[in-house]
Amino acid sequence: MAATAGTARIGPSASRRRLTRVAGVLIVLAALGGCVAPAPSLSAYQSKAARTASAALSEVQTARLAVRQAQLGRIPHAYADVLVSGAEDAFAAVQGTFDLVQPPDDPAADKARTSLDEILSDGADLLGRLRIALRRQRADQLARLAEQLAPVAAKLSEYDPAAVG
Amino acid sequence: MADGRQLDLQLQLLDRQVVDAGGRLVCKVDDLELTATDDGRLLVTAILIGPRALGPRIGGRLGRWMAGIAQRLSTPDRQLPPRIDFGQVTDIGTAIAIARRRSEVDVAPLDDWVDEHLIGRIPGAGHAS
Amino acid sequence: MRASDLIGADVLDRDGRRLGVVTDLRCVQDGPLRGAMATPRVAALLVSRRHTGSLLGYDRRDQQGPWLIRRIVRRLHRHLLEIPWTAVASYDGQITLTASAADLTGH
Amino acid sequence: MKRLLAVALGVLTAIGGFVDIGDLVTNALVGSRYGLSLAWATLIGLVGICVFAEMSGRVAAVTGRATFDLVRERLGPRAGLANLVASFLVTGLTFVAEIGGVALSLELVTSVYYLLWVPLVALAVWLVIWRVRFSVLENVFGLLGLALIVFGVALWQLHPSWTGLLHQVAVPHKPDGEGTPTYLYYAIALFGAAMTPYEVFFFSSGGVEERWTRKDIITSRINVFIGFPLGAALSLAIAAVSALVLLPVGVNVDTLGQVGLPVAVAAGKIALAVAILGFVAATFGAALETGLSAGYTVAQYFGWQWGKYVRPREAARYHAVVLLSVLAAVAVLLTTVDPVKVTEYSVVFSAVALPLTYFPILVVANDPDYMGDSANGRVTNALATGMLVVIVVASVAAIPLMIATKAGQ
Repeated sequence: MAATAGTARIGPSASRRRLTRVAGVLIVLAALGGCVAPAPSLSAYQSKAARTASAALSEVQTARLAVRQAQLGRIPHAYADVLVSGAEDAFAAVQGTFDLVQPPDDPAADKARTSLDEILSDGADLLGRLRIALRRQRADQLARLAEQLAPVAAKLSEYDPAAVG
Repeated sequence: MADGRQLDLQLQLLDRQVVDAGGRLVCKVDDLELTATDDGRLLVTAILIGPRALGPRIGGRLGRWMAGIAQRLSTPDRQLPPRIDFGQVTDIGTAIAIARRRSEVDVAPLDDWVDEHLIGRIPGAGHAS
Repeated sequence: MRASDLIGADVLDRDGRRLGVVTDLRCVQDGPLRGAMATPRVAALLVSRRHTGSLLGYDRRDQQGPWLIRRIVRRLHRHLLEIPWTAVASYDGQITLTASAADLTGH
Repeated sequence: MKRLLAVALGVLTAIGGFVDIGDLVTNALVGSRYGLSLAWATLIGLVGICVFAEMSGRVAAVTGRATFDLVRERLGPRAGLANLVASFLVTGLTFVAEIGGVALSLELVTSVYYLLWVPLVALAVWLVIWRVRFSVLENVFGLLGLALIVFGVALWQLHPSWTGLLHQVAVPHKPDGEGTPTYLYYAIALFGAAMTPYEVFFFSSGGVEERWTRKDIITSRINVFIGFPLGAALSLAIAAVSALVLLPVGVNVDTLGQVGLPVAVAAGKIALAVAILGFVAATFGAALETGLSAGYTVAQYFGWQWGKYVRPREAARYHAVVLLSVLAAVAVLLTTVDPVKVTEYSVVFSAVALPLTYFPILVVANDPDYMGDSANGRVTNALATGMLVVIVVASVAAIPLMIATKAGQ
């Protein structure tokens, strides 16, 4: 804690330096922990798929909530636009991250991937069209697209990577 | 004033804030100059200031680096860290009060440099808000 | 010389046995008058086994709280010695005393 | 009467100033994922910040010394420097998050991409620090921050089952399907959001700027003990509306827009506008506080003249640190790093850095040499020691939990 101005400084400070270095490596690892590594096992892959589905659901629901509130006149157009664009971007990021994961060599994993991929591409497509309609202020299209998003949200919320068949 | 008062240097003097006669902040007590008298007594004779006083106390590579750079930047006639003679000290409390004005104590060439080249050039620098 | 040359220095007794490190310099303000104040004179060395935590002041005050921190710091410094400056034989990187460890610690 | 007004103003600014980008994001995020089942962490954080701020306010009033003066005096130059580096980095990270928060709030109003706002916001922050009087800067943004009370109104409008909410707060439990490490990780995040170190740097340095004396201890206590709990109530309201509106439909908060969404759902457009005003004021105010604090920490360590009570030329090095911090924050944001992510990390690192400043203040608040008869009493010390244990545990556990949970995934 306090500075030692003595001569026997080499020992403790060297070990402290090593400790700092270890701490540094740990922090970098923590930061990298957020990135994707190849899924090592079926269960890990399935839990990754489940997390992807719930992250995607969050974005779809945000967009639906924003559009509904905009239609009710409860949020300004600019705010809805930021929310929907944000949701679209984040959805794309979630989808992209999942697609990059190497599934384990197992038919169950392939099934989990195919079925989630399908929902995700539907979602991405609809979110894009939703954003376009919102910016063009097409109320009729908005209502229709929001309606089409409902089953996507339902599928995402019910998605169970272990039970797709 | 306070004759015979007990004073633990590390606990009560080192690293404390030095304040000038007008209440402005001057520096920290980065180290203390000790002078041995002929009869073997050791007296505290000055407050030492700046990187060349602080660096050795921080120690290690960083401390050497700190003191080394300050040494390089100083003029040849000033090889030692700036000092405030202990005779200037008027009070030792939660801050160390000195009798002079900050502008009279030439302790912070960096401050002058930053003032002259950066802060002083920005409009409004001369007025308190 | 600087205060930091002494603080943190190893302290050896007459026979070269290590007593600990200097954690502080205890001064008395009774030196020659210099400006408004008497010059502080180094009266004693505070010597402990280690330096850690001595800056907190608990090693020197009985009542300072909180209890938990006081207990820990005082335990770290249970061998605190106050050695009069007159007992210092030489100081040059490390400090050598004129007495033996047994005389100073009382055992 | 004038005194009463001053006290009321202090309390109001303490409420408005309590919430910053960290509280907004973390509370909404946790509310949307865990309901109010982690409210206990906010409440512990509240007790902690009250104890911490009261001590450093008292120390500032009695000794005229701000937090970082004491850090160096009690830890020495070497440990003090390590402490300075850590505290400065955490404050800087928070500064980045706050400036990003202002920019994101402005994006919500204008739909102009937030990165275009960043340089303007940074310039505004710097100009206010450079030219506006301390008391004005403190009061204006604190008062405007009160707009966030609209979250309380929104909660009311949602007609929740109050007993149900209270039950969630009073009986902590972990929702099914969530791992314990993640639950604890977010507990630390909430704790760090409530107890950010810069709040104390700012509070104590502000006390010195305003030349508090022993007479002001009582004012400082009123600010802390009334203002902060009400500020924490706002934090809980943010978590509660998020829990009521977003949690049931599966929205996990990861943008500032989502934080305001429940207000619109509950109370409509005007309420949302007020909430955004609150976002701007709270984040802008906090950006000022963190920017100033970045300067305070460095200047107080080295003993430079600091503060807004002198002409900038007299505190040249202090203002240089502030200016460089503003430029660095802009540079970090222009890397397109997500300010919401920066916020999430900043609150956790706040929890990591807390013991570094809490401990020296606790020691000095007990030191009769500094405090005379205003030193901590038995009750304060019992509470403060308990808090010290909590703070150290949270600090030590934070990074391992961050790694184990991949930052809360």
